[in-house]
Formats: sequence, C-alpha cells, structure tokens
Amino acid sequence: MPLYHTEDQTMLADTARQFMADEGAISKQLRHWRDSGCKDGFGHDLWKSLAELGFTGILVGEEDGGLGMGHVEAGIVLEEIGRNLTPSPFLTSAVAAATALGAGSKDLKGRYLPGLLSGDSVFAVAIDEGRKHRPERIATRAERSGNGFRLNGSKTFVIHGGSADMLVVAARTAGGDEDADGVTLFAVPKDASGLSQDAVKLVDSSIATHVRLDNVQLDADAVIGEVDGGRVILDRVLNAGRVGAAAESVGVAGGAFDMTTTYLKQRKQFGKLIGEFQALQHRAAHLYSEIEIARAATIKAQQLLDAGSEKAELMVSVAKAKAGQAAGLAVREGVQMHGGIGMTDEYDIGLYMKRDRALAEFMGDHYYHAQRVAQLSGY
Amino acid sequence: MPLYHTEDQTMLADTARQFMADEGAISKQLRHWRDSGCKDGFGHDLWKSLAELGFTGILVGEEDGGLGMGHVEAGIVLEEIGRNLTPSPFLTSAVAAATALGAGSKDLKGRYLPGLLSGDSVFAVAIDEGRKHRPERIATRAERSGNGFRLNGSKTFVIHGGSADMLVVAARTAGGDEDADGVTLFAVPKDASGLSQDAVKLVDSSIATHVRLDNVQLDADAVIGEVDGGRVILDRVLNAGRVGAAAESVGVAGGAFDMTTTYLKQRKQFGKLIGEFQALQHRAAHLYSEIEIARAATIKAQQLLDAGSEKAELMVSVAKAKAGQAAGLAVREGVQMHGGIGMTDEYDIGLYMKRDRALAEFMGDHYYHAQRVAQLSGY
Amino acid sequence: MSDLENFRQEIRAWLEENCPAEMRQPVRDEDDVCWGGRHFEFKSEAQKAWLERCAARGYTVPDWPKAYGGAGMSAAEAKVWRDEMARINARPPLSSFGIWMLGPALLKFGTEEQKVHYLGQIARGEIRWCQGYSEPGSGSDLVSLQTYGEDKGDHWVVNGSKIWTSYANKADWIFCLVRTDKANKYQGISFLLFDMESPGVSTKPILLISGNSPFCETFFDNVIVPKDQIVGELNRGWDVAKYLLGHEREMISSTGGGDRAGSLGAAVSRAAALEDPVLRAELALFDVDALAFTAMSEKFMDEVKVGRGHPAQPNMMKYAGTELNKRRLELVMAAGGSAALEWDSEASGGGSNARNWLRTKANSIEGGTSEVMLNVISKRILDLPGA
Amino acid sequence: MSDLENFRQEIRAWLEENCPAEMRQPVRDEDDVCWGGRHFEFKSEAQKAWLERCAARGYTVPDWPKAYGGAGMSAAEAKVWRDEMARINARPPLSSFGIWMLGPALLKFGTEEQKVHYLGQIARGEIRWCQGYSEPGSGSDLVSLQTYGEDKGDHWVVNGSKIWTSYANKADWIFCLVRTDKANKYQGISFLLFDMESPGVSTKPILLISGNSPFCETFFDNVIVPKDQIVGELNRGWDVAKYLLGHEREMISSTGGGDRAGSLGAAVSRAAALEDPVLRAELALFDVDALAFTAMSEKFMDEVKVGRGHPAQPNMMKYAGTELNKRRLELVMAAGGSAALEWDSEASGGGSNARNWLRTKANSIEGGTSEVMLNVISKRILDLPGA
Repeated sequence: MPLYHTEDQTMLADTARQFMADEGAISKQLRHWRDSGCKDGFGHDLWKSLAELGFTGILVGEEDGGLGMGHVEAGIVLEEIGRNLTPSPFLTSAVAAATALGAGSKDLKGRYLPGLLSGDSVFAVAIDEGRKHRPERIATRAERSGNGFRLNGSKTFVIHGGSADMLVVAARTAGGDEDADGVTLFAVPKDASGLSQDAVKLVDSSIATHVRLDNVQLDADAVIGEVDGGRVILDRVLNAGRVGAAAESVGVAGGAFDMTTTYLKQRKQFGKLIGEFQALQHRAAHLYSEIEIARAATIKAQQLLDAGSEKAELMVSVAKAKAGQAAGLAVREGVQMHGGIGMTDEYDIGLYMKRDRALAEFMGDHYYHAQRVAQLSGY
Repeated sequence: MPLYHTEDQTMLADTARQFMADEGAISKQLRHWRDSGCKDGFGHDLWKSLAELGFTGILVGEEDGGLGMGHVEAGIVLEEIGRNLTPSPFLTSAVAAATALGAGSKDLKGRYLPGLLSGDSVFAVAIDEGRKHRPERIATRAERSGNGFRLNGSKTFVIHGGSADMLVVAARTAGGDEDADGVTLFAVPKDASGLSQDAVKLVDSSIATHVRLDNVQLDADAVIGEVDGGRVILDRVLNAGRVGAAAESVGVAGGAFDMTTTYLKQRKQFGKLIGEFQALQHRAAHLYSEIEIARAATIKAQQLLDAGSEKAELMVSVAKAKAGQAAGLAVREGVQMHGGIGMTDEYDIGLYMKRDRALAEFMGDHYYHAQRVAQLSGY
Repeated sequence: MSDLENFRQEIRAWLEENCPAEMRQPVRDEDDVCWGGRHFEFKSEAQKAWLERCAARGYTVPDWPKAYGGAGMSAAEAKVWRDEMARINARPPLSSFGIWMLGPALLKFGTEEQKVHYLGQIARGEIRWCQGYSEPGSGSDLVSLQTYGEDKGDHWVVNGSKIWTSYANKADWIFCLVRTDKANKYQGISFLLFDMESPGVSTKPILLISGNSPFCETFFDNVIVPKDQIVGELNRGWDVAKYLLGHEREMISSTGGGDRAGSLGAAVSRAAALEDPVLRAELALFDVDALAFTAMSEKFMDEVKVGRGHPAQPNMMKYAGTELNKRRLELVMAAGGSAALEWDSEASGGGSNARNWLRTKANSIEGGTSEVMLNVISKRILDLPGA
Repeated sequence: MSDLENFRQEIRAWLEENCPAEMRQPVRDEDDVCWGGRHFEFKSEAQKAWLERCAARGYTVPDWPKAYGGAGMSAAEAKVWRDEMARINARPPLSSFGIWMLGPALLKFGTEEQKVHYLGQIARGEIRWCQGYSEPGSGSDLVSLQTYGEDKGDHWVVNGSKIWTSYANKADWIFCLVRTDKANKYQGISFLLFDMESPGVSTKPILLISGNSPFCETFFDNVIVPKDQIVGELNRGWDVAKYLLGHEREMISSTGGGDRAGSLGAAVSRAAALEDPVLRAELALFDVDALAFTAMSEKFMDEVKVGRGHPAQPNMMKYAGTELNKRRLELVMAAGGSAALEWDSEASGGGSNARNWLRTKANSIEGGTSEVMLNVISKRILDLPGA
C-alpha cells in the first residue's frame, strides 16, 4: 500500500481539517474551557459534533453501527485535533476504549457502543499505576467474588477519568505483578461502589484522575474478552493509543511549526525579518525534515496496524518515539523563536508546548519507546 | 586553587606550545613518519628532545630524578601534543607507565626510570582484553611459578606495544575475572620469552599491538607494588591515562577549531566569506563554548587528582567524556565546514578526525565514562 | 590574631546578637524574600527588624562605600561577611534590582549627589526599583526602542511603553532607557530615573505560560522627568545599559549550573526508581555536561576575580548555562512522568515542576537571547567576518 | 495469463539461460563491478559474456527506448525485470555514470542524433563517462565556475580545470559544465561533451582521507570541442545541470537509510556483546530515527511515482539521509571499539569499518552540501524571506 492517503482518506482529511480549524479552534475550545474552569476540560457539544460526523465510530465495526475504518483514518482526525489543540475524549474513548470494546462480548458492545456513536458517552482507560508508563507491570488485583470479581488497587494518569461513564481497567486475575499472562480487562461503570477518583488538572489543562479501586464489586459480564486473557487486548489498546498519540503529536508539531514559520515571516529584528537569518532558516529546515519523517513513520505504523502485520508493534514504538521527539523539538524551537512573547499566556505557542508535554508522556515517552525498539529488535 | 594556570605553569605552556608547533608539527612528525612507513609511528629524536626538556619526568618524583610535578603540568604538554597531532609515546610512557612505576619498588624504578628520563626507553600499558575498554574485567592470569609468576592471556589495543622496552601488564593473581581484588601489575620486558605481539596500524597511523602472553615466566621482582594489590595502582594508572587523554583531546579540539575558523575567514562561496554565514557562525560559537567547557572540566580533574581528592575519579570521567565529545564535534564540524577539501588527505583537518577517533577510544569513550559518572553518582 | 580574624569575630558576635532566629531559616518561597520599598508589607516583625539592623550598619550592601549607605568592606571582608551569614543560614536582609543592577551602574556612572541620594535609599530598602529596557516590538534589538523623551528645557516629557519590566506593579522607581535624539540610533538613547507614581505611568501585569506574572507592560503618557534624573551623559545611555547587561548576563549565567552541582541522575533516582535505561543514559550524559559546566563556572569566576578571561566570555556562560538549565528541566519532567504534569495539586506543590520547567524557557530569551549570545561570541571572540 | 505474467516467464527463461552462474553471486567489492569503457579489463569471461548478452537485447538500460539501445520496457515491465534479476541475485551487467546521469539528461535535452549516438554507446558499455562540475574554489557555488570555452566558429577551445571528477582517470568521455559567456553568471554556462583523449586533457587522482582515490583533478589546456557536442541550448547548461543534480540527490538520499532498514543495534550486538548501557541507549535512539527514515524513504518513493510531493523534497531526503548515515557509521565505530580502528589488518578487512566511516563524511558534501540542502528547503519549501 502506498504511504500516502487514498482519495477517500484525503476527503476525510479535508473534512476533519476544516471542522477542527473552525469548531475546534484554540479560542473556541481549549481557551474557552480552560478559562471557564470546566471540570471536564473539554466541551460535550464538540464531542457530539464529532459523533455526528461519524468520527467517534471510525474504529467501531460496521456490524456494530460504526464506520469500520482503521488507524489511518483515526490518525487523520487526531492529526487535526493535534494541530488545533482541540480538547476532546477522542483518543481515550473513540480510539483506546473503542479498541478494547471491540474485543468485548455482544452484550458489552450493546451496553457501551451506542453512547460512543452518539457522542453521549465518554470513556477512559486506566492502565498506568505509577508516574511512568509501564504496562508490563500490572499490580491491581481482581479476585473472583460471588458471580463476578472484586477489584483492589490504584491507577494513575487516567485522562478524562472523572468525565467518563466507563473506565477500561487492566487488572491482574492471576500471576505476579510482572507476568505477561494473568491480566484481565474490565469495563468499570463510573458509579461502581468502591471506585473513587481524585481529579487533577494537568499542565495542558486536561483533567486526569488518580483512581482508587477499593473492593470494587463487578459482575462477570464486566469482563472484556477472556479472563486471564487480557494481555492481548491490552496490547491492542496500547498499539491503538500509541499510534493515535503519535498522530496527534504530528499535528501538534505541524501546528507549532506553521505558527512559527508564519512568525518568522512577520517579525522584524535588527531591521530584518527574523526569517532572513540563516541560523534560524537552517533550524527551521531541519525541523521541517524531522516532522516530515515523523509523519511518514506514523502513517507506516497505522498501515501496518490496519494490515495486522507482525511488524506493527515495532513501528508503533518508532512512530510514538519519533513523533514525540519531533513535536518536542517543534514546540521548543517555536517558543524560542517567538522570543519573549512566546513566554506569555496570550500567545498560543506556549499552549502547544504544554500539550506536547502531556501527550509525550501518554502511553510512553520516547525513552520508553526507544527501549522498546531495542527490545523488539533483540538487543 | 584557582582554575587557571600559575605563572610557572604558564611558562611551561609557552615552552611546550612553541616546541610542539616547531618540532612537533604535522609535516615534520605525523606525516613524515606515516608516509615513510615507520614501524614505530613516531620519531625517537623527538622523544629524546621531550626528555631533554624534562617533560618525560614531569610525573616522576624528584627523589627519582624527575620534576615531581602533577597532572596539570602533564596535561599542558599533552594539550600541545594534541594540537599538533604530534605522535610520541608521552601518554603511554611518561604518564600511564610512569604512574605505575611510581608505585614500584626502588629496584624497579632504578631499572626503568632512567631510560624514561633520558628518552632512551619507551613503555606501554597492556590493560584492555577486548574491543572495548573494560578494566573492571581482567582475565589474563598470573600463576605463581618457581621464584616468580607465569602469565597467560591476551591483551588488545596496546599502543606503542611493539616499540616498548617494557609493558605494564595487568593480570589476575586471584579471584574471578570480574573481581575488583586479586589483580597484580607486572613490568614485562620486551624480550620476555612467551611474549608475542602482532602490530596493527590504526586509523590515526599510530601502531598498536595485540599481545599474547603464552607462559611468560617472570621473576618476582617484576611485580609492581603488592601481589593481589594491583587494583589501586591500576586505578591510578587509569586516572592518569584518562585525564591525560582528555587533555590531549582538548588539544585536538583546539587545533581543529583553529584550523576551521581560519578557513571560515578565507574561503569564499556565493560571493561571501563562508564565515559570514550566520548558520556557520552559530555552529562555530557553540563549538567554541563546548571546547572551553571541556578544557575547564579537564583542568578541574587534573587539579583534583593532584590534590588527591576523593572527587577526582568522578571528575576524571567527566573530563574524558566531555573532552571526547567536544573533540568529536570539533573534527566533524571541521571536516564538514572545509567541504570537499576536508575529505582529501592533502589537508590536515582529516588527520584531526582520525586522531580524535583513536583517542576517544583510548581508556574509555564518552559512553563508557557517562556510565561511570552515573555509577559513581549512585544511580 | 590577624585583622581579618578580628573582623570575623566581630561579625560573628554581631550576627549572633542581631540576626533573629526566624531569619536563620532557609527561604522557602517568594514570600520570604524582603524586597523593601514604600509599600512593602513585612511578613513578620523579625523580617523588619533584620532589615533595619542591617541597614543601620550598611550590611545590606556590605561592599558599598559608607558614604552611600554601605559598610565599606574590602573584598576580603565582604567574603568574611558572606561566610558568616552562610554559617548561620542567615537570609539576605534585602533583595532588590537596586542592589543588583542600578547600584553598580550608579557607582560607575552616577554623580556624587546621585550616589548619596539613590544608593542610600537602596541600601536602606526605602525604594524598590524596576528596569525599563525592552519595548513591545524591540525584543533582542534594544537600539530600535521608541519610547521618547521630548526636551522641555529643565525636564523631559516621556511617552511610550516598556515590556518585561519585572515587578513594575510593585516598584517605586524605574531606571529606563529613553530615546532623547531621534536622529541617532545608537547615540540617541539616555538612561533616566523616575518615580513610578509620576502622573501618566501605568502598569499591566503579563500572564506567563508558567501561570505567574512577574513581568509587566508599562505605559508612559506625558510623564515629566526632571533633567537631573539622568545617569551618565545625555544620549550615552547605551553605555550604561551595556554595562548593566554584562552584569545581568553574568548573574543569569551563574544560575545555569554553578549552584546546582549535584548529579541530576542521582536526584531524580532518589525521587523515583529510574527504571528506564534510555532515560538513565540521557541523565548520565546530562550529568557529564552539567558537572563539566560547573567546572567552567568555577574557572570563569576565578578568572573574573583576577581580570583574566575574554571580556565577552559572560555571553558564552549565559548561552551554555541557560541551554543547560532548559535541558535539566526537560529531564526533570521526563523523570517525573505523569506526576510532574500536575498543575495545581497539593502533591505536586502547586505544579512546581511543570511551572519551573516552563519558567526555564525564558532563560535563553531574557537578558539576551541565545541567538544574540552566539552572534556576540562569533563577533567578539571568534572575530568571524560580518558577525 | 496476463501479458505481464507472460513477460515474466520470458524474462525468467532468458535469465536462466543467459546469466552465468558466476554473475549470480553478490558483488563483493569494487572489482566485481562492470564499468565498461574502452579500456575496461573484464575480470572474467563470464562478466564479459553477461554484458554482451544483456547489451544485445537492451537489458543494460531496460527502460530506455529500443532506438537508443534500450529494451523499451514499460515501468511495470522494468519492475518485473528487476524482480527477476533480484530473484536469482543477478549482478547488474553494467554500472556507469552514463546510465545514471548523462543518460537521463540526454533523454530530456539531447537531439535525436545525440540520443542515437551517445545513448547507444552507453547502453553497450562502450564509453565510460565522468562528470565535470565542481572546480577548485567553487565547491557548493557551482555558478562561480571559471573553466572557459572560447568560441572559435565551429568549435570551442576549452581551458580550465575541474575537481571531484569521479574516476576521471578511467573515463573515456566527460560531460562538463563550461562557461561560454563571461558576462552572464547563470546563463553563461553550457553543457559540453568531449573525449578525455582529446589533446590537452590530463588528470590527477586525489587521495582521500579514507585512503582511496575515486576522484581526480582534471585539467584542460586548449581542448578543442566541436560545436555539435553541446547538450541543450548554448548558455543554458545550468538547466541541464540542475536537472541532473536533482537526480543525483535522489540517488544519494536513497542510500541514506532506505536500503539498510535493519536495526543497527541488533547488527552490532550480533558482532559484539553490547555491554555499555549508554551506547546501547544511543543505538536504540538511532534505530528509532533510522526506522522512521526508512518509512520516509518509502513514502517519498511512493509519492515520486505518482508525481505527488514537493519538487524540492529530494533536498530534504538528501539532507536527512546523509546526516543519518554519518551518524550510523559513528555508532558502528563506537560499537567496534579498538578493532574498528585498525587500518590495514586482515582481521579488519583492510580497515573496512574505518574507511567506510571516513567515506560517509563526504555524503553531506557531495551532490550538494547539507548547508545548501537546508538553504534550498528554507527557500523552496518553507518560503522563508531572503533564503
């Protein structure tokens, strides 16, 4: 498959670009919800609009009422979300949780997917247990109890956890904390007794929660997929979330870069446009190159994932690492090249820096994924 | 102690700079010996001249006929050696081996130091056993035999081994390969039976040997210091050799940088001196900064070592790593900024690149020493 | 006993008697700093007493001449003073831009009357100063500034605006670069002092990405400045400003790594297990650079003391130190993971990691951007053509 | 069976019958490459036979028209040819600058007579070509070239010198940029072809830091070039050169990472235990970049095929690919340690690591320096002012 968008994908990209630039713009969404102290950190109206456009069903099978598309299409939407810093539960709900639910029973799908497709529901995924992403280690326990399970443990960095109607929780039903096997995924409703969440505002104005699971009693039908067989679904969720985050990072990088090159063509210093200074030109050209490469790696990973290739996992880590690094460079260069005004809250470039930081951390930063590339390559 | 040279040190630096620029110049030494296919890779006349100036005795105690100076002074000579790419056994003989002999018996000193002080002798140190520097692991064995020891094993990357009258060999008299204790240093004369060396020419035109020790029989008086107590002397030799190599790297960096900035002020492209291009200016200014910092780190390490500080070891690794990185950047930028002619053998800048590579590897590259900094810092 | 030793005993005894116990605790945050000025609200009686006692003996500015409110200490005596202060962890009695920036400029360029008047006020903590250099649209290019003082015989009438004036909303007076000759780009600027309560002065705080507002925009609308409130010669304010910028760069460069000599890798591994081998490697490579820069800082200070070193070297220190500090906080954030992303939670100390990280991004802009530093190194140290 | 499938069967059968067994082994070194030309010494009968058989059917240049010595294959057929060659590991029957560089230029700019004559010679391996662009002192700045062709009616008399002419000492003819109008910097250059055995041509190999001499200095002393040996219009040689430079950059950029898609970390860890954790981390970070660049190469080629992508994108590919390749060899040297330093030992394959490492340093100079690539990206893709 060629590494560029098909005609259908190009049309989708045009729609997403136009919609996000209009309705998802920083002034309308990010600043609005941030400055109004919204407890969700995003707008439900926009979420509904995304549903109306069919976006929330991109990764939902046609048999379940979705569009049955793939990660390339989800990435198209995410790149535009990234470019406009549009806050929404798209990545956690329509990508990560939707991928988990895709492995669930008919009953479970029937319970949750309609709300996703209509934009009425928000989901979150609760995987991390410490300050760094390390899903190889799952210590949260789920013990058989009555007809179902009783969960105990804690989860960190659960994006949109407080706004979510359901949390996908990875817990251990067998084995030791570091075992690959013995993990089970659960769909935990927000009102489950024993579930408590502490909301924290993050640097990018998104809201995450620290989740406590204190004897949370669930029926057996809350299990997603097979008991003890959650690792394979979790890996699917991680691949989806990581390549989605990579696509969003590429968008963040592109947005910051466009803003910066525009500034280089407007701002004068020492009697010249600063874009005339060769030192800045070379840095901008290098940055362009890095972003293009990150975008290519991300599309490649999306295609491999959609094709079910065994190389997908490696390329997903390459994409997450490379996109994270390119976006990091883009926001650092962006802020520096904006000079003093780049430090002010009034200008948007600083918002790109904040979003990049949170996104880089989500589902593993470039250090984590470089390590993974080494391991998957056998060294 | 202030981090600049005293008056005496400044005088020594002036002498060394003048001498090396005249007598140690690339055309007179490096190219001469390289192009004449010299088996030593350096000139014995220059080595004698260094001895006449007293340089070979800088680290030899006054009671043994040397100058009883320290690593700051040795580094002053080495920086000028580096600046002129002057091939000589100074680092291996007058720094590394001299440090080992300083821990030896009166008899051993009497046997070897006069030759060093007169410039008649050349010494080498045989520590490494694989392709990477890893002195924590010593597998070469020395077993008691008769009145002395019998050595078996092999050593790699023994600079000037083939020209040396004596090799300082680190061997194991007790314990396992990775044990810190149980190491003993031996002064092995070049004509010891069972000692064989394969000479290899290196990228910088220096000559190293692969050493084989095949039942090499030594008298007990070949032991340097205490049997099984060689680790502490070896560490001293390593500190001396590493900080010496760092000083030489700073010289290599400085020489390459001077040559490059000179070129930037002469070469025209697109109707301008290339030094007028801001992108090159900024890279040159950054490089200047890196070299200055590397020089400061190296002087600091020399002073701590001379003062017997317990922080010396950490700073020696900082200096070796930083100087190696700064010199690496200097030669890469140097070759690139010279453009096509930088690729020709006719221009000297390529010789700096070659020397830097060999020097970076000697006694641990920046990867090794960064790892060491982490370990010494407790993480 | 040497004179210096006698002096040390004196200082020690005086401190013992006069430094309140409360003032011997580490500064925890901005609130613990005594900035002085007309409207300063002392946090405690102890803070007020400590300032007054020190000011009475010139100890707020120990090495300034006694005539100007200082204690007239020699360099050696001032070091004794600092050592003894450090020995008991005493807080500085007074911190201010007056001490750090205007003071040195006045000592070099001021008239005798100005020194007595303004330096005395600074030493006693009576007047809090702010600095008016940058303007909207000028940035690195200070000579392009537009704020104009029209000559009206015995006074100027100043119109224009400044940006990045630190704490302008809390300051009493401003030292300010004002164009007094429109015909001459470099020579047409003067260094003026005036009261922030003068009619026509107003300020507006700037909200930064870190969430703090240490800087203001400052507006001048027909502000009257008497002619005796100029430092240095008319139209030669650039000389004063350059002298001060050199000072500022030295100060900023010294915060880059010199006072944070420890291993970052060790610090973050104490806070959280360093399980990621690639991050650990990056920390090790950072520690190499940071420890090397610490040596450079030490060498730089040693050379400054004896007048060695290239006069443009502070530019190199500022460049390397600030870039290093930005990298440090990037690694702090990476090591802190999701916990370091928290913006206002108690556990994160009100988002201290994230806010510090964002704050460092200004390091390579304020006091001369990294790009300007590299230009200066190219020109003044490397002597590259056309730089 | 489709036509293409028929074609495949034909090719497969022909190869089976005509490709000598010896030509189905991997190319081990330079000596195994068939360059053709007047003085080429075939390494074996098989090498000679393989060239002759392919040339007879136009297979040395399968997608050139039959009239010009090619096989007239469509893009799809040429792919089949390459696939079938790869299937049996067949060596290219002929490699040359004529095929890679002059050929495409002649196909676009040559007259019918030139195409028949020169392309035929190239296809049959009769004439080996070299390229005369750079001059001593010109470097990246090609338009500054000085070699001058004086108009003498039916011929030019060329004087001057070139540098970096690949294998000029082994080439039969040269394609050469010559100034034919001194008044006009850009428009005054013509693209001439002439015989290296013409009186007045001499060459001198340049010894490189890698120890090899693939390039020469080439001198022209009153060399007579007939007027029909010009490609394109008089004084418009720059158009031809730019077209070819684009081609060259594409070729060079494709060597950067595209054909070395494997993990460097895995490769070096097979060769030697990777005991150093910091080096291992650097290899992991490199592999991220290399694998990402491989995707970029694939995307680039996909877009080129359908005419998508920015026309200046080859400059970006050249920049990123060559910088990556330099970094790769730095890591190969670090992983190889002291063994990789050996310069001529048998164990080191005659210093192959060290020589390859040094060779890569030319990647970011030849065919346009990295600095020129960044300039071009700034100007043509980013549209930055004054770039």
